[in-house]
Amino acid sequence: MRIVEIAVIILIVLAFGLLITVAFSYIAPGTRIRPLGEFYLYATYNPYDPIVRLFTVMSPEGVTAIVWDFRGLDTLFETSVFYLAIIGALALTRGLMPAPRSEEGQGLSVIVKSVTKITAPMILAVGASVGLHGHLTPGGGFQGGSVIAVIPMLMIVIFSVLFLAKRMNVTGFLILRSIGLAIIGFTGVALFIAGLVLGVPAWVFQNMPKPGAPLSMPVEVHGALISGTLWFFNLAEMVAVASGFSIAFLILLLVKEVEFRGKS
Amino acid sequence: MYSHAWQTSSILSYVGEKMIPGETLHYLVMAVTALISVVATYMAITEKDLLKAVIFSALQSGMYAILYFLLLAPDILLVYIPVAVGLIPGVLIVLISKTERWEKE
Amino acid sequence: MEPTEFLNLYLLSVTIASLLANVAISLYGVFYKPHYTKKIIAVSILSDSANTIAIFIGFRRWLSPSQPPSVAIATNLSREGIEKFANVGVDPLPQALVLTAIVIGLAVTLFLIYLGYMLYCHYKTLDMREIRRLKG
Amino acid sequence: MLEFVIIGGIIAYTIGIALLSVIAVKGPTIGDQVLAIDTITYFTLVIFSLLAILLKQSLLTVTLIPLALWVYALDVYVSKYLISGDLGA
Amino acid sequence: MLDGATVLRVIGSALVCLGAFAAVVSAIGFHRFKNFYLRLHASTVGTIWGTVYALVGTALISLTIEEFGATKWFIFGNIIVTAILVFLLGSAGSHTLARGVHKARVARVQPCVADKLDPELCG
Amino acid sequence: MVPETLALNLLGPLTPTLIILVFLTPLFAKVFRSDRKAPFILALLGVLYSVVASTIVFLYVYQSGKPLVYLYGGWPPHFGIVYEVDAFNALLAMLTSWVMLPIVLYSYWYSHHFDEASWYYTLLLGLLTGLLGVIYTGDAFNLFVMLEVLSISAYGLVAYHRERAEAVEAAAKYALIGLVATTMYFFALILIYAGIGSVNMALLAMLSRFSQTLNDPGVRYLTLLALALSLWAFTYKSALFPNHFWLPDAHPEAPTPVSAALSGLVVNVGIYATARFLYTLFGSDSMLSGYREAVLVVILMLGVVSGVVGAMMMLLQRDIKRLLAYSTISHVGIAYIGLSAGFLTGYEEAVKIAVAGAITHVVAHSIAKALLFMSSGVFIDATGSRDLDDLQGVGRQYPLTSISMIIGFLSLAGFIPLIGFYSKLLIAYGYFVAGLAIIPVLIIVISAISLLGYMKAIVAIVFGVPRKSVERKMGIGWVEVTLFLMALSLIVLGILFYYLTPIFEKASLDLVKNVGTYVNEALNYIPGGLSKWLPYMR
Repeated sequence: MRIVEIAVIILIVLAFGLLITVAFSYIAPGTRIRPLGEFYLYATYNPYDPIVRLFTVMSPEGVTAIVWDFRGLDTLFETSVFYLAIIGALALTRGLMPAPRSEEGQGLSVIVKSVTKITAPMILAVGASVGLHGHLTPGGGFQGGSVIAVIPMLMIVIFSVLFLAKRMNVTGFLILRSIGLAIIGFTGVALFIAGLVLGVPAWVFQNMPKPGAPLSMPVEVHGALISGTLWFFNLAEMVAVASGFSIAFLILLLVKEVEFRGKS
Repeated sequence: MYSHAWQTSSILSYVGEKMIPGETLHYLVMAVTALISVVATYMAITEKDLLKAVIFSALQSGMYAILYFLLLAPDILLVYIPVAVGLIPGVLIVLISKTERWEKE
Repeated sequence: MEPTEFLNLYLLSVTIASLLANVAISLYGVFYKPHYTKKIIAVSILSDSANTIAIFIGFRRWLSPSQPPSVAIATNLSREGIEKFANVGVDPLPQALVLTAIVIGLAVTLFLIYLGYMLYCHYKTLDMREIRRLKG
Repeated sequence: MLEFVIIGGIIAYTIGIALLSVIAVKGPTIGDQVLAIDTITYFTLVIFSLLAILLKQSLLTVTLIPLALWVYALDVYVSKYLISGDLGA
Repeated sequence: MLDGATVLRVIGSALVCLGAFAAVVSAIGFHRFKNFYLRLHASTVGTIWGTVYALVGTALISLTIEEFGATKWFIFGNIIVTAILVFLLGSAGSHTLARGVHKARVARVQPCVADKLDPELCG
Repeated sequence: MVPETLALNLLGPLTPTLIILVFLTPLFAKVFRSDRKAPFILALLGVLYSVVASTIVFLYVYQSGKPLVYLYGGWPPHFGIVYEVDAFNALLAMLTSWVMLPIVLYSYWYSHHFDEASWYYTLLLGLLTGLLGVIYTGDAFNLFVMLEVLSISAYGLVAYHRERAEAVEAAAKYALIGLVATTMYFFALILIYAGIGSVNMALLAMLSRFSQTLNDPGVRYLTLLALALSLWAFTYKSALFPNHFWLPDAHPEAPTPVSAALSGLVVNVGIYATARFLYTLFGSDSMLSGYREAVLVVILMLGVVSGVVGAMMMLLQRDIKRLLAYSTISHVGIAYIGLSAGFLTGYEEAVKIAVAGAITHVVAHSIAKALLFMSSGVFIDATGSRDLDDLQGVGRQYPLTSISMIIGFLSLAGFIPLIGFYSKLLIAYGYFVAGLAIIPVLIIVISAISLLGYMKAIVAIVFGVPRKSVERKMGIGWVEVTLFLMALSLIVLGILFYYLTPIFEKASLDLVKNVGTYVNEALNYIPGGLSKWLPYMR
């Protein structure tokens, strides 16, 4: 009986919770967070404190600041893991992705199609807003890109693969993604190269000026806060992620059934 | 422009004294959500119909999304929703449609 | 311990106990369920649960009955606003780490799914017991 | 009064979610389950907006739109699978 | 006495209360109705009455809360856009789901009075 | 004397440049419509840069005697990511780059087996990036990310021959459990952050020794759990005994140069990370001191079992690449035996010698195993089969490769002028100093058993009677020369070992003893001294 099993599991969880409450009440979060986290909160946007102002990102968004500046290296390699997974998938399915069939697919009913057509521009606007305000509001490149990626995925499912393939194929998406990621990489080393050229010390992934490394990316453009590299990272990542999601979905849809010659 | 007729001091002053406090409510929704996610996980693991299992895992993802919201992590939620409700179930459904739908005993 | 305080702690404990239960169930699924697709579902639930526990670690309790914790985003950019913000915000570091972990988990899961398709092309089944038998 | 509305609303919608999750788990057909998950998600949207007011966090409402979008995508996947068995056709 | 904020709050609260009522009713309806096509009705009650109205209500309430400061227009915009999206996508989603279920003959119409589209599913 | 600025400016952009090359490789392949040449040139550029950079970094670290710290984004340790390179790191990274160079060269010859070879080079460069990142990084979470970069490339490369069912199945098994393992490592990091409040290695090393708040038993158990979980992940990556099941399937099924990279380099990563965790982060004077010794004893026993099982299984194999894969398991076991000497508290000299032996063993095994896989690839290409019966006598057509292969086998077996002998000698000597004579005996037993396996392969390939006449393929001369140079390096390292001992000793000392320098060098970069930032640390 499934119901009984579920009930037993729930009871176990509740009892275990009681146990934890009594025995290990210090595991539960308290009203203070860890000191490192407090530093990040204090330093993410702080032109005031005399010491911390030397170590600020000038972005009110704590998480995006950590993701792209404090721990920018992590994020560069995180997106490259996604990229390498897609490269691995393309390597697995090499030669197995013919151009889509020539006849137009059925798709879903006309009601869904027209609703999707109406909402697509809204989705694009929302995605761009989520992505490009990543340094001010929740969101960022990945989030915005994944919202935008709804459009190609809905196009595939609601219309057909051919509908999308007329506009963009896997190679096109791959090139878009490579370019986006390369922009991220070059933005990361931009100040370092500038430092080499100008003969000024600079770090890889530097954004704001640091003690001993005075170069800086622009904090504001015409009075609008862009937080240096963060805005460029978000823009490039948005393009890269939107195309990455589309490739990930397309590969498995397009790959044709293959018959390998027996077991070797 | 706005009068303060409805606002005695803060939104929550009334709540804190006379009803279930906001804090407890916050944690209560958290606990209920986490419990539902346990049920969904259990069903997803034991279900024989893989399409249903994918849908259970989508339910579990939705519950985790609520948890992320309650834990005040909107960035994570924005990443998690496309990944766990959008992309992975989609690709899994494609995989199921290309391979097999039923898990044998 | 006051009853309200006990109730709060108990509810938080139930949350974390549920997450641990999810970890346990999904580990069972990874190792003991024979079907490959099921294993993928289980492993994605496993990594999600680990991520949620991570966020839970960085959570902050309500400071007072009228002072909820704040998201890790400053809205008031004045000097006082920033100083207050550091005392009410939740920990952003676990969130950033989890963001990384989610994308990594997505990448590996996707790759597993493609591998599953190639497996099916070879063996015409995804049941790992069958595959072991066919491989001999 | 407002507090009563907010907290009562959250509790009511939580009850709704709990009831619907029974259907989402048990529901005789896949259609029922997906429908229940849909409705759960839409209720979640309301809970989110109410909680944003309760927690005084306006920025949390960014999360509403992607949630609505991707659940729609889930609907579409399942129905496309049911109709044609091939998501790309 | 009756100024803008109060009016907004009263209207918003009324909408949220209506939504909460509809939500519970729709959740109960899911249990009471016998087959998928009837539950579709319950789901639609939950979507339009339970969600869109309540979202509009919370948007109105959020305009009157002073702690949000300048960001109240942000939250208002977000919620209204969400309400519009739910209004469009929720209906379209349940439509396509119903179509899919009917075409794939997953759910039977039971108890049945008539099914003009596909008589075999009846009974 | 290498200037510090040069070393820093080469170290910092190393992994970002490599990953930019990874991003550009498919782009170049598409733009220039060249599937082999353009990607190969990019990969070669990447590996040459890494060779130069890692060598110069090593020279700097060895000469100056203190770790090199690179701050990414200029963030001081603990607030951002740092690369911290001591002699141990630097040696392993230099080894990785230098072994990767012949592998990339060899890939150019090997890539006539591939269609669309650009994906292959992309993944290979990704593998190199991951390897270097894991080894150089001074941040435990960055290690997780780089481990995933490494792993995903490895999964993709193992499944590269997707028309072989075994390859796909091995990759699926490897990737599935690998994802569980890395998730467990992530969980461990979260527990460490919850308990100690940092993910920076230097800071963790300091806090685990000096923090007063950590005397809470709850925190100690939490950290112990974290240590256990992370060690499981690392031993999975390096295929120690109970976690070795994936290796004999995955390594042989990969393309031959990738087998060389996996067996020669990827397993080192697990050994490296285990050493970092058990010596630098949670050393004998840390809060886990009692438990750590127990963990090390367990690892010692697992290493012995691993060595014996690998050697025994080697005897049963008819497949040359599978034989080499089992030999990897055996040698990983021996390296772990040397590494786990840390439980001998009170015998500092013994620990130092045994760990130096383990590091030497890693070096010796990497070069020899890469050489063996690649030379076996030459023979497999000639006959089209991996079975030892079909490979009978094929070595006569390729005398230079045969000689290199014999040298490689002799080094692995531990013959006297080769470096493989000295590594085992050092490990055995370390245990002798501490009075544990059973371990040297076990090492000799493992070597004796595995020698039988090696002899079987040598006899079959070089001295066997050819079943059918095998033609020598054209255009393989430079591949043979490359392999011979690798074999020569084994001999040279062995003969000059007396002069090289200080290097391995320094690496061992940096790992075992000079933790204070490691921590202090990182703390020096915190502006204004530690005390000013103390409110932001626990």
